[in-house]
Amino acid sequence: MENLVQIAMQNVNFDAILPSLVLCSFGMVLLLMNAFMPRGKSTPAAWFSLVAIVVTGFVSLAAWNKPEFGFAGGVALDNYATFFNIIFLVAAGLTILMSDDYLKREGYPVGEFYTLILFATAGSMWMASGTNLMMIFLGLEVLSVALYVLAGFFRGQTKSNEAGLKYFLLGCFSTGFLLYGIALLYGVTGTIDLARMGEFISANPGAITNPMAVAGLMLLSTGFLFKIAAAPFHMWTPDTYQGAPTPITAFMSAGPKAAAFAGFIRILILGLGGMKAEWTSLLWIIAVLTMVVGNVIAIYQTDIKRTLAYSSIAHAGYALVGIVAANEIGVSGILFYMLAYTFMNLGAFAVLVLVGKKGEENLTLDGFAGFGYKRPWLAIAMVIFLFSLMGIPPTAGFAGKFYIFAGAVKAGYIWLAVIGVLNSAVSLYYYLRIMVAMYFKAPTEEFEWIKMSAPVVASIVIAVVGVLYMGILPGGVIAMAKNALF
Amino acid sequence: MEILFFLFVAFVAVGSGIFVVTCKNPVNSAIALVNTFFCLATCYVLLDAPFMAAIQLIVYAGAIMVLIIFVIMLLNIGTVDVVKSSHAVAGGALMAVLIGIQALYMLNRGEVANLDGPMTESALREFGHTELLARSLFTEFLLPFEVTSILLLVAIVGAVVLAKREV
Amino acid sequence: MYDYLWLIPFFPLVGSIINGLFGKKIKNEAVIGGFATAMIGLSFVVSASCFFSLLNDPVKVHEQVLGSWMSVGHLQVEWGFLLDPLSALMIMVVTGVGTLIHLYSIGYMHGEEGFYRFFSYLNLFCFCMLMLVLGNNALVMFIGWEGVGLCSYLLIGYYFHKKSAGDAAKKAFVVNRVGDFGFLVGLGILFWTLGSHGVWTVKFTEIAANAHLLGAGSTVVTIVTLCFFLGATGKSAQIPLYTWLPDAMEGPTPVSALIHAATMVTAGVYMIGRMNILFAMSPTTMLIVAMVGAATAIFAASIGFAQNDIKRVLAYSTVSQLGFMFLAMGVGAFTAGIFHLMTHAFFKACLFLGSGSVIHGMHHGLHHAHSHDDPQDMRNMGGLSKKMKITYWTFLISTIAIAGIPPLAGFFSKDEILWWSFASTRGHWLLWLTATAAAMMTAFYMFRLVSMTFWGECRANPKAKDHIPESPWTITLPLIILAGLAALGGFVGVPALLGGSNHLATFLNPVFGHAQETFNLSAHGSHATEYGLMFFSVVVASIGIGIALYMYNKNPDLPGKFVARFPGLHRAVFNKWYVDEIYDALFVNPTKKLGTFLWKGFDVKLVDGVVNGVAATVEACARGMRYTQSGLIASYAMTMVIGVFVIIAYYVFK
Amino acid sequence: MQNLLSWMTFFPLVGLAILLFMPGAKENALKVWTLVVTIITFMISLPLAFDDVFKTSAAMHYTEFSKWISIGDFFQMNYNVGVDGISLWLVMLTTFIMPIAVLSTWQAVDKNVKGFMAMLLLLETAMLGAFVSIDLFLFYIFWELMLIPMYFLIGIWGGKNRIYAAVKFFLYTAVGSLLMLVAIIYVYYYGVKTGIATDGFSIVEFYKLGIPGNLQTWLFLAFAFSFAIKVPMFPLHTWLPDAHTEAPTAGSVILAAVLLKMGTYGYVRFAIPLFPEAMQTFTPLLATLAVIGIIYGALVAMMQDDVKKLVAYSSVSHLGFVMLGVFAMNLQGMAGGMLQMINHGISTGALFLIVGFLYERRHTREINEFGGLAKKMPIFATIFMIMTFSSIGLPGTNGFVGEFLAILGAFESELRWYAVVATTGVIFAAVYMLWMYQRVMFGECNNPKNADLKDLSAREITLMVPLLVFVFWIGVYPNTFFDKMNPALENLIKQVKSQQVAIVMPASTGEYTLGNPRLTHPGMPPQGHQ
Amino acid sequence: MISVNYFLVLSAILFSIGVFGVLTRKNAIVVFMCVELMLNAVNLTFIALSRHLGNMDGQIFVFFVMAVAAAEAAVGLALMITFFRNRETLDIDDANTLKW
Repeated sequence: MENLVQIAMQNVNFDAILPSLVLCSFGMVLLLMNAFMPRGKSTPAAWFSLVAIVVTGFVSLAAWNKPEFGFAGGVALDNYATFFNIIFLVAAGLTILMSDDYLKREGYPVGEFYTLILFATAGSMWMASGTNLMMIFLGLEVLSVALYVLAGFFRGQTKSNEAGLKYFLLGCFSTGFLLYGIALLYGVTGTIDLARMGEFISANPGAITNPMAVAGLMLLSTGFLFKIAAAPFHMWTPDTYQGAPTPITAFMSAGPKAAAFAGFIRILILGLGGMKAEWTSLLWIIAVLTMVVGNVIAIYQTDIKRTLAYSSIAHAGYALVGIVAANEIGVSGILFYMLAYTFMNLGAFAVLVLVGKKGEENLTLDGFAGFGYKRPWLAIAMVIFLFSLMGIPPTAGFAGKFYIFAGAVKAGYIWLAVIGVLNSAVSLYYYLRIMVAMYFKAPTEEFEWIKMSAPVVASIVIAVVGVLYMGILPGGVIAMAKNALF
Repeated sequence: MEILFFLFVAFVAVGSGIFVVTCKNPVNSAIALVNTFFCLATCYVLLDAPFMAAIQLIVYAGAIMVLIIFVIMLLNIGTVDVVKSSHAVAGGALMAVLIGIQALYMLNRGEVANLDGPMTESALREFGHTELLARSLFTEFLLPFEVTSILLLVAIVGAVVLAKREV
Repeated sequence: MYDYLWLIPFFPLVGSIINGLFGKKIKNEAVIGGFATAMIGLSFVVSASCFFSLLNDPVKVHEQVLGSWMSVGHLQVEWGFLLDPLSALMIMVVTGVGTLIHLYSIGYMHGEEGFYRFFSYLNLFCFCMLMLVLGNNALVMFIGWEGVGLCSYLLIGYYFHKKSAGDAAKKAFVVNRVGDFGFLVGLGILFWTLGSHGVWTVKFTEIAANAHLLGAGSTVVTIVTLCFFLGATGKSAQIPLYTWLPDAMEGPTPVSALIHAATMVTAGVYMIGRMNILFAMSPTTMLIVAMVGAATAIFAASIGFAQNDIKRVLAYSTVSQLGFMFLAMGVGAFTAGIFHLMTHAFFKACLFLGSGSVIHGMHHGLHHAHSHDDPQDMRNMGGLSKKMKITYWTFLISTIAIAGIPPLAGFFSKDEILWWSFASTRGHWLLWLTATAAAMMTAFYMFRLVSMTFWGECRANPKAKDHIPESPWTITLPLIILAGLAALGGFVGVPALLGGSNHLATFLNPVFGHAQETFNLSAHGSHATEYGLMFFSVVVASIGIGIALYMYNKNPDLPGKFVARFPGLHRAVFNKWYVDEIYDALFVNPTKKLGTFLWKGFDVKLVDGVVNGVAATVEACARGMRYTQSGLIASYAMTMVIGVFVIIAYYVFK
Repeated sequence: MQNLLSWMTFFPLVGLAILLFMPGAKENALKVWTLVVTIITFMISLPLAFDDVFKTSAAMHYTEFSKWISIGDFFQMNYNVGVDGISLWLVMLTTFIMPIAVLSTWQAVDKNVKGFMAMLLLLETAMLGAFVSIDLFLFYIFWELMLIPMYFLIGIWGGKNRIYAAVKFFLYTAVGSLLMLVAIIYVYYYGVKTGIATDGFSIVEFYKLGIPGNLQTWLFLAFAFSFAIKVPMFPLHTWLPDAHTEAPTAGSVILAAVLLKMGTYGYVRFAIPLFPEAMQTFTPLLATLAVIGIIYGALVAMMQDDVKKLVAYSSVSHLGFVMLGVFAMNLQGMAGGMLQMINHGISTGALFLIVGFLYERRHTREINEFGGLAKKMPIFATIFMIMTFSSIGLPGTNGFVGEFLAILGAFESELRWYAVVATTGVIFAAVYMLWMYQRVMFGECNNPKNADLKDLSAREITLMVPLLVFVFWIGVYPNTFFDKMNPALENLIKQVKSQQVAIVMPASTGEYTLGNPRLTHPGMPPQGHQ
Repeated sequence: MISVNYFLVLSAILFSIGVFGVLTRKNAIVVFMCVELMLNAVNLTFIALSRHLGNMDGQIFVFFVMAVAAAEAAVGLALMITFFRNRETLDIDDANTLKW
């Protein structure tokens, strides 16, 4: 028996999971705390989780350039994982900042909300640092389960219920495909460890043409494409994003998406690098389809949350371009882009939090009419986020898109880049429409504007700073992203 | 002999699977599903995985299905007619068949790796399936095991948050 | 002396600027008018001194360069002036006639609103005209060339509140621009063809010196000269671009005299004279020039028959006389052309000013009678010889001069043209015949004009009749001087045949001699022929006068009968052969239609249609695709399954 | 001054930062401050105009270089700015026109003045940045940045149909520039791959790339498309009338004076020298479009009822001359094109100001609403007249020099047939401008609404005077500009020609017809005349 | 021993039956049960492959899949309960307020 424990402990390396460990610990303490806090008081929980995020942030950053591996090669806290961890933490942190007021306003001041965000973030971290399919799968599930709950968190609101239910059913459904894919890959390669899988494929070139392997790859991709909301597996996104509580929509569009990319990229490059030809050609088409679907449908939306949902689909498409490029610049471009997107999208949603009122009827384009004059500073921030989403310099969105398309061009996918930029041109239209409403139209009716609250404003400021910093001086971050490649 | 037994089990599994998806009454579906789980558990046994068979029965048939039936009963939706329009069914059937054909084709043409892992006949005989599983679980897959606890915690918290009535 | 060349255009420029900027403040007409006149007068003084220096100077070509204008690679353009006999003659004419007309204007424009504006424009015009004639390169000339067009525009549009004035001004400028188009194209082609021989220049002296590089008679020379000729037709109102000139009579009369008779319209002739070597190199162009000139001469004269507006008759007469000048240039009689230019400046200016004086008087009378009759309509005149004696006599002298009766100026210049058109190496008897016919017609319509205006009974409003005064001295003095010049000006160019030594030809020889010698441009014929032709032309002119006297003096009802006999012909002539209408139908309206089509049809419908169409298509796609998002979980799942199926089908079955 | 270009470029941004914290209600203070900032920017830029180094040297001057984003072999983008004879005058034009534009807003803008001024300042930085960037990536950033303020200027302070115009403007230009972005990236990687360009996106290094012909074709197309939209060249011009018509006066002025120049400047600076071979291939096409633009713009302008739209279409025509001159690829044409850019900036800018004056007084721009204004507003009439003739290209004014040289350049090059057609543009220019002038200013003043129009105020005259000065300055002594432009242009032409495929010249026969290619040996013996 | 292929075929069939159910059933719980059927089919694949490869990884995976399924069931059923509370129905076709 001691033998077994010894063997078990040999594999243990807490440093390799330290960030998620810290986060989970905080999460559990918070859970206990919630039990003893009076109901209806969620502010302490928010601050506590914010502390958790900050502490974890330091812990994560401390791991930069000090890669740790452990658990029989199951996890790797390399720079890649750390970079994504930062993204998750930023996403979670900004979400928490913008949530508290919102929850109170909507009547759900529940501390568990933050617990779930912390656990979801931890799940994301496992996805980013997992180096076998099992870790990645479990991370994905922790994340997903938390998100199912969070999407349906406003249990009294029909929209929220519906969002949660749709996300849940379709998520489970896609999990089925994902698992089937994993099973097939397991069958073909005899392992679920990505490194060994990669070795097997390079040692047995026959695997590349093996229908089972190809089918496994495709099914696995399906599962991840569902999570990153790529067409044609994107259908849940608009509905869920629209129905979910606004901060959660923000969170979902940034953190989990980044997590899915983290896992997906690691699987594709580390485990299935030998099948690059297959997955690049698949993702080429998917990327185009995603960009087109996202951008085109977004044109016809009037609900801003839904518009941003479609925009997030489109952005997933841009990021996929980076995977197709599958070179240093493309992939580090994705890393950069994910961080940039986190800032700009969360910023935009934070503004939405301050625009919407209870029940969120205010999130239509008409509701934005005259916003620029009522809330000039907020509107400027929104404009910055929108320009960043459009990819207009000097914002982070431009820099990110630039790196990704640069990767595509470098890899020779000129047409993909061209389609990408044309899509961004289409996207301009609906972003501009929001600005049209904000500035070029007089308010149609008087809305009761929500009072600014410090944490939300803080989140907006952080996002603005992030967007501008990464837009004007992207060098530091892109250098990090480059170092983060495994 | 074994193969005949397998075929019988498979037949029952498929049959009750079809029953799951065609029964109008969710309760009947649920019971058919439990039946399928039993058949699968039998298959696990045939595959020298008795421990998995046990958990299959305990976790799936025991816990999950009970939960499901409980919810069905709780919500009292047993008699709701839930049949879709015929062309939706036809479409679903078509796609399912197509997916099935694809899967079969892929399995037919595909090659499964031929490796010799630690789970040999002798190892099974020496340590038994459970110990082999445990060795793997608590050495190589220790972390996933722990992560599962967080997963379940999340599920519990989530379920509680969602299902309780007041804030 | 030549160092002060720049002062010649400078004075009027100063006058223009000062009057333009401060005239409104000054208000005092005497100061404004006096200043402007003084400026051009100073200019005349400088011109005269330059001219006389040149007369006695063995070196006939002087250049003064003020500085560089454009310096771009091998295009070097200078602000440079060229004084040679040709330009010396021209500046004399321009400043001389200009001064007189300035003086005249003080009286004529008395009391007009925007008096200062008028003088500013007039000075500006003189400046431009002097730039035109003095420029030592094609671009400085072009400044003047377009500048006079601008001033013409401004002055025609002087009464801008009248729509007809605005239209006429615009028409003048635009038609001139058509000519300028030719000028520019010609210049462009000349520049690069000469440049391709290594001579990149726009300077006249260098062009003249290197013209041989292009090859005499070569296509390119023909094209270049034709382009320049197009420019000339625009500026000098030749067929097909003459239509603006009659309309230009909307301007005040002094303007008509200065710009649309004496100076600006002769710019084309001057330009051909300037580039005589190029034109001489292309017989084809020369022939075309001569033909266009002859045709214009007779065509415009014919229109002159039936006009009732005193200024319009003179305008068509100008067109016709310009035709003579072009005919001269076309047959190689450069000197004769310039000679006629000069004499024409005298008598036509006098005629216009005289008509101005008449109009001034009529206006005065009609104003007194509170009548709204047109003071320019000859049908309201008649018998004015008794009321306006000076005007009458000066007018008559000029009329005889234009009719070509010896020994007045017009006889010598016109006769030389006729002689050359008959006897020149580039001439043809048909040209001569046409020109002679035109001369006869000139005599006819001019005497018709005199007859209708000054002789017979006064047909004006009875109340106005007795209140038509003679004009003040500022008006009559210029008339007298110009009439004197019209009478005597011809003696500078008395042909050898008549015992003269043709001073003008000698004087201009440095400019034209080279081309005429090189390309053998000369008129040869026996003395008998020359005498015969001379006699014939005088006879013909006399016949014209006779017919006019017969029809309008002796039998005043004859014209009416004639009109009744040939109503169609009369209507056609009266309506100027419908040329304006034809142009409208051929060019103006189609262009407008095209513009409208391009805007409404092409721009808005097609281009914007495509642009908006793309947007609409995307939006339609968006609308369509939006409905795939049905909100139904089953259909979402279905989409996913189809996606999976297609992907696997493609990758596994491929 | 050290870092003059940076100071100049970013000073408006500094002003903007301060502006943002000024109270929004004190409109005059905001306007004065913006005016001060733009004037100081102009002052900062003045030493450039007086620096004689441009007369002798074609190289970049006042260069500043610092690494911006530099990640080893991975990616390198630099802050790399400089000025040479090509960009010098465009920079000056920008700094010069900005105070005028600001001054023009004094009474025109009453809504959200702070925002308006902020946008103007941001726009100035973007424009200056684009002109001084000699790093392609940096250029692109400023290029795109320009869209933002312009979009708001049109959209917020524009006319009735402003939203359509603003969105159209934005989309049109962005589509083009996005394609260019792909091409920029490609060029960069080409440089990296061949090892020729080692210094990021430095265009000086890109000039040496020698990209193979077929590649050049595509890259050139991407660049050319983007710039053609901005110019705007026929048939990509339809955003312009809309944008101009709807934009507020200051916006129109800047749009016409500077923004459109970005397109032509882009050709001169980037598209042509980077892809000389492709340029050669496409010269006929682009020259054709330029010529069509000249005629087309003029014809359409002729029929407009709206003064502003008329001027907008006239821009299409004018910029056609610029393009023709540029594609002539010789010094005359290039210099003419470059000068025409400045001319257009001054004349058309002034015309937009003039239209603005009218609009401020009458709140309409319909030509039919006016008539006979010359009597009411003599000073206005005079200035309008001068600007009209400058736009027509009357010799002695700026318009002539540019147009003439552009045409002359075309005559010298292979484009001489185009030049002939283009020259007809001078006729049409007279037609539409004079017709418009006549309808607005001449005739009886019948419309009672025009009865008490006031003549220009001192402020309005003040802002026109500098423009008038330059109208005549350039018309009379353009050498001030050519002197500093020519070395750089000569160098550019030499460099482009050296990279183009040599044209095989047919043997000379002595007979020169229009069809013959230009013969360049100056030492040919003169042919004796027959 | 029975060839692994039999099990794989069986699991493929069950999987497609599950897919069919998801596509055609309207009751959320039944849909979820069909998903469970799919997961179980995959589980069978895992175990069969695990046996074939002589490698425990597959079985461990199934172990975790079961845990996941349990977690999903808990959360999913809670979601359905809340949905039912608000809508008085579990028909997924009624969950269509969010669309387009």
